[in-house]
Amino acid sequence: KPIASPAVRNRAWELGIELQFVHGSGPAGRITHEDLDVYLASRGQPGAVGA
Amino acid sequence: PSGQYDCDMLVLGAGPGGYSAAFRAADLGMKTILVERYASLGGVCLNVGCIPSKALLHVAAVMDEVSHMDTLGITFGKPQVDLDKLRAHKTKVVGKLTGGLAAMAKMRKVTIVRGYGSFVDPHTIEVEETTGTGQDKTGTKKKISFRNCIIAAGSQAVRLPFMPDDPRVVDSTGALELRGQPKKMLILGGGIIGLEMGTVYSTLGARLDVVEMLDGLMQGADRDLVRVWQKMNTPRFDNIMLKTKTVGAEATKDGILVKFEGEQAPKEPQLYDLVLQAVGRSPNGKKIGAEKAGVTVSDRGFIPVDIQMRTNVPHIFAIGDIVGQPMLAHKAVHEAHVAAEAAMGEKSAFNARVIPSVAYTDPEVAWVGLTEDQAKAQGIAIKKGHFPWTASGRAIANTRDEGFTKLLFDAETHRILGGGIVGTHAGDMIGEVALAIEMGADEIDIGKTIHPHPTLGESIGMAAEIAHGTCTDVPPARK
Amino acid sequence: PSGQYDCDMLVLGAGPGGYSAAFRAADLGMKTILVERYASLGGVCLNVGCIPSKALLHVAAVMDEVSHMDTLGITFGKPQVDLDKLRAHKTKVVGKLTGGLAAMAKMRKVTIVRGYGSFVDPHTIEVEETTGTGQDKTGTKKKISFRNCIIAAGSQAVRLPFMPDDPRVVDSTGALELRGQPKKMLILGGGIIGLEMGTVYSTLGARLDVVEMLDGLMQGADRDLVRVWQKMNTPRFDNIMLKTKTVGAEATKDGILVKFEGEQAPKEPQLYDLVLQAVGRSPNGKKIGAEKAGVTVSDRGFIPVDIQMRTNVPHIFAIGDIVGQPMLAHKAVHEAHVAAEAAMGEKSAFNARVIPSVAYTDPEVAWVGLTEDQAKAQGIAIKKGHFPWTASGRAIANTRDEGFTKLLFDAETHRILGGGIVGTHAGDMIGEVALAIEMGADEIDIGKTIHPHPTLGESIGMAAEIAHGTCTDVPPARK
Ligand SMILES: Cc1cc2nc3c(=O)[nH]c(=O)nc-3n(C[C@H](O)[C@H](O)[C@H](O)COP(=O)(O)OP(=O)(O)OC[C@H]3O[C@@H](n4cnc5c(N)ncnc54)[C@H](O)[C@@H]3O)c2cc1C
Ligand SMILES: Cc1cc2nc3c(=O)[nH]c(=O)nc-3n(C[C@H](O)[C@H](O)[C@H](O)COP(=O)(O)OP(=O)(O)OC[C@H]3O[C@@H](n4cnc5c(N)ncnc54)[C@H](O)[C@@H]3O)c2cc1C
Repeated sequence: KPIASPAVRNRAWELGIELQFVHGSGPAGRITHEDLDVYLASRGQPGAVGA
Repeated sequence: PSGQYDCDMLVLGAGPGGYSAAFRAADLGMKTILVERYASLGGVCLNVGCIPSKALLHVAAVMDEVSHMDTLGITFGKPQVDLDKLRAHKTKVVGKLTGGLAAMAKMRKVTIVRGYGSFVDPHTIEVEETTGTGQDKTGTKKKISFRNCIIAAGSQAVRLPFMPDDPRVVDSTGALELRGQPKKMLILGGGIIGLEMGTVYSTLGARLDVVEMLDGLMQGADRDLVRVWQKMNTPRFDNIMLKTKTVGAEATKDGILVKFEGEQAPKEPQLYDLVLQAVGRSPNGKKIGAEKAGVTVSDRGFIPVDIQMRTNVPHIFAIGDIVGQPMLAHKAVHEAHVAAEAAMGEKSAFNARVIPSVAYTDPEVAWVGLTEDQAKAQGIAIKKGHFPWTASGRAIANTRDEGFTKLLFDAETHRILGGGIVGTHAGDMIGEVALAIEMGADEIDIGKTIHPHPTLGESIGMAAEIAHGTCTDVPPARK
Repeated sequence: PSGQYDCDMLVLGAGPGGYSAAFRAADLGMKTILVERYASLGGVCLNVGCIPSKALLHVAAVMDEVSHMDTLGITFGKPQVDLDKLRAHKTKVVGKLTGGLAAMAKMRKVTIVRGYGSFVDPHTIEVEETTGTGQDKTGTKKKISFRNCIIAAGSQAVRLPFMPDDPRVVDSTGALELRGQPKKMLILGGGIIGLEMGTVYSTLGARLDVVEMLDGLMQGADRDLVRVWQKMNTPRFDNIMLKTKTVGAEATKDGILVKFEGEQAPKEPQLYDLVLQAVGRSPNGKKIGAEKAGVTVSDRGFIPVDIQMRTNVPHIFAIGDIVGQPMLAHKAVHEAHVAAEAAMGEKSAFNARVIPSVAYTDPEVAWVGLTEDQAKAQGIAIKKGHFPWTASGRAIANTRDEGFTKLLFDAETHRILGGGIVGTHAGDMIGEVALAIEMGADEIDIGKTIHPHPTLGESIGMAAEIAHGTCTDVPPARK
């Protein structure tokens, strides 16, 4: 399971990003807001989330 | 922007779920109506649950504390209890909070409609006006149409069918009315609510019996936590009957005569001055005409929802006790915010990893996340940090060193998965464990966080150090 | 592995710093000797500091609590105070902990050497044996050689030179002896230690005066926190003299006659039954022959160290009060672990971001990380979440809603930088704020962590929600 704080998890969910595909650069592989930015930039447009 | 509807948002029920949802919706700019059958806002929690119980438990805790002070050199006289004044105190506490809610509703321009609401179609509710201190109907009915709705109609205490209708048989609401000081009390159900009320009555002078169908009290908590509570509380009880059922009861002149069956059942029926039914709560899902709105309700009365708290009908949400376990106020509030934001079109979701539980008994028992029992059942390899409060300077200074703090870490990643605390003020400290879990902290993160000395809170840092093998306030780890 | 030396590790001083260092060193496999001049381990903190003060403060807190219970319907008689018994209780608390330390030292095979230690060269200390309850020298001396050393010789209360030598003039150690119940007490210095002791004596019946050179009590804490404490505690004081100095004192038959000068100085000298000197503590750096070992000591007696707690002499470390502010036990313990590990060759370093402070007064005042005063002084743009306990159900239920919880976030990144809590049990909860800071949490992280209701601890979650603008338990944010 990827580690990410509540704020990062919420933002990932809102952006439709699956955290398991994001590289975590923080201590012990923690996924940071910056990691989400990097992922987004590399992936292009954020997709929609099916509710 | 409500357009063809009377409001953007209608919230049904003004408990912690409902008022939080209505306030959040209003703060987001929605025209909001809050429907509640009772005169005051706050639902079960504020009026007949969390708050009045804690007001009484606080008084009980002080009384219990004082009873041990003579060994410390301070002797007080035997306390005089004025039940009317105590009840008035409790009412005042509740009134402060419910009054605050009414004022905040006004500031937010949330319209309160008093009455019993029932759906008539997916965009309309009919409210039968109620009046007085209960839910007497005036006969006036009105329909309110809504663009979105959040159902927050909560739950009700379960009553055993064979219990006589007698003032000496009460549920938690009745017990909180504090009508007298019984000598001998039976608690039906060994859960948190029953044990909290039992604590109050026992401090006020009652001898307790408790009967529980399962094989332990305070289900859900690890047994090691409960054991500490039980050891401290054994003196309150005449009889703890586990794996035992109540099978009958009769109101007699001398008390309620109750029959038991099961492993630890006494042969003879027992006589009680007060019987508290605390065998669980059932959701109100079947009492609101949900079918007229097309909202699915489970057989047991729960309303299924998705991660955004949305029911099967996309513009109708549900939150709180009515959507499922755990039936806790803080869960309801967090769900409320998600639902209001989702209704506004935001992408909020309920994705908290853990929801803490607290028994506000003496000592308190608090736990969050994975329990040891669950780890065992699910075959999860854990590493435990167990800090006994006999090594806590503050606990010893408080003469309350019976407790302990334990943290459970993933044996491989060392990340925290859960924790439990038994001891005074445990509930005020378990939030840190919850934060650690949400943040994905490991034993070093927690252990290297400097906690102030001497506090009970530092026991969390110590427990992490113990897991890590670096604690110097406990004997060395055996090699 | 000690080879040519008597031990791998010699620790000088057995306070929280020293015993933690010795125990950690032993756990890491070093042959360890701990030198302490007094009969019991634990240093200032356990014997005449943190622990005995909290034992008395707990008793005082219960007495104060009880004095308000009649309005809740419970009336106790006026308490009878048995000073001897109270003192015995305090002694027992201390004995439990120091006894525990002795036992743990044994389990770890740490050798305790009783005596006054002084360096003779960089690898040798001379210990003059001491005996009895104080530090009387027997005349016996011995030299102990060491491969590594950790200096943990702590600090001493500062005495004002013009204070008469009189049993009615005490430092914190004297005050903790609880020799009587003075009617009128003067506290010299408005810091935490003085105000804690004042709380105890005032609850036992003394009227208080306090004199402080600076313009406020409890320096270091934000004024809004202190204001709440001060409002609650005003009834204890006859006179709070700020920007005022004590310039002379005379022992008379009727009491100690003290002269003041400064903005709020009374014209006439004032008479006191007890004068507590609590004007600060000075490090013991100049009393251990450090120069013989080549260890640098500052003019004020502090020993400079690097991030691994290493002095200028690479195999000699220093920790605790002797290395600098804040002079707090929890700082000493964390530094101790670092020093022992570094001596063992590990790459440990003291890199905690924050060290919390707590005043164990009534209410407690606790803070950690950046303060608002600092933010202002340093021009750091912050966003504040301020949750008043008048909105906390639990605080109201406890009839103690005077407090508040505030969190300070970086205005740009929204990461938490600091926080403060004033209210009952504040010290047990500030650890969560410290963890949040260490983890780099932001307002959403904390606000979305579900805290149990109704607790005082949930005030931390609420304060974060307020900063984020999503709290529904307070009035709406003005737009
Ligand atoms: C004695 C006791 C102690 C408790 N202590 C705690 C505790 O310490 N901590 C904790 O977290 N939880 C505690 N709980 C549980 C807590 O009270 C509930 O989890 C919480 O109140 C659930 O909130 P809710 O908004 O879902 O529903 P409720 O609080 O049940 O509110 C539902 C509201 O809806 C109204 N309503 C229902 N149907 C209609 C209708 N058709 N029309 C109009 N109005 C309607 C009801 O009158 C009520 O006001 C306790 C419960 C009890 C009984
Ligand atoms: C009244 C009071 C209350 C306090 N309350 C708190 C509190 O609540 N929380 C908190 O964090 N801090 C508190 N403090 C501060 C705390 O006690 C100190 O920060 C802490 O004790 C420092 O630990 P240390 O190991 O550096 O030194 P110390 O505790 O001062 O220990 C130094 C030890 O070294 C010994 N020693 C010194 N020189 C020699 C020598 N040459 N040879 C042999 N032995 C020697 C001393 O006898 C002593 O045992 C309080 C202090 C006081 C006075």
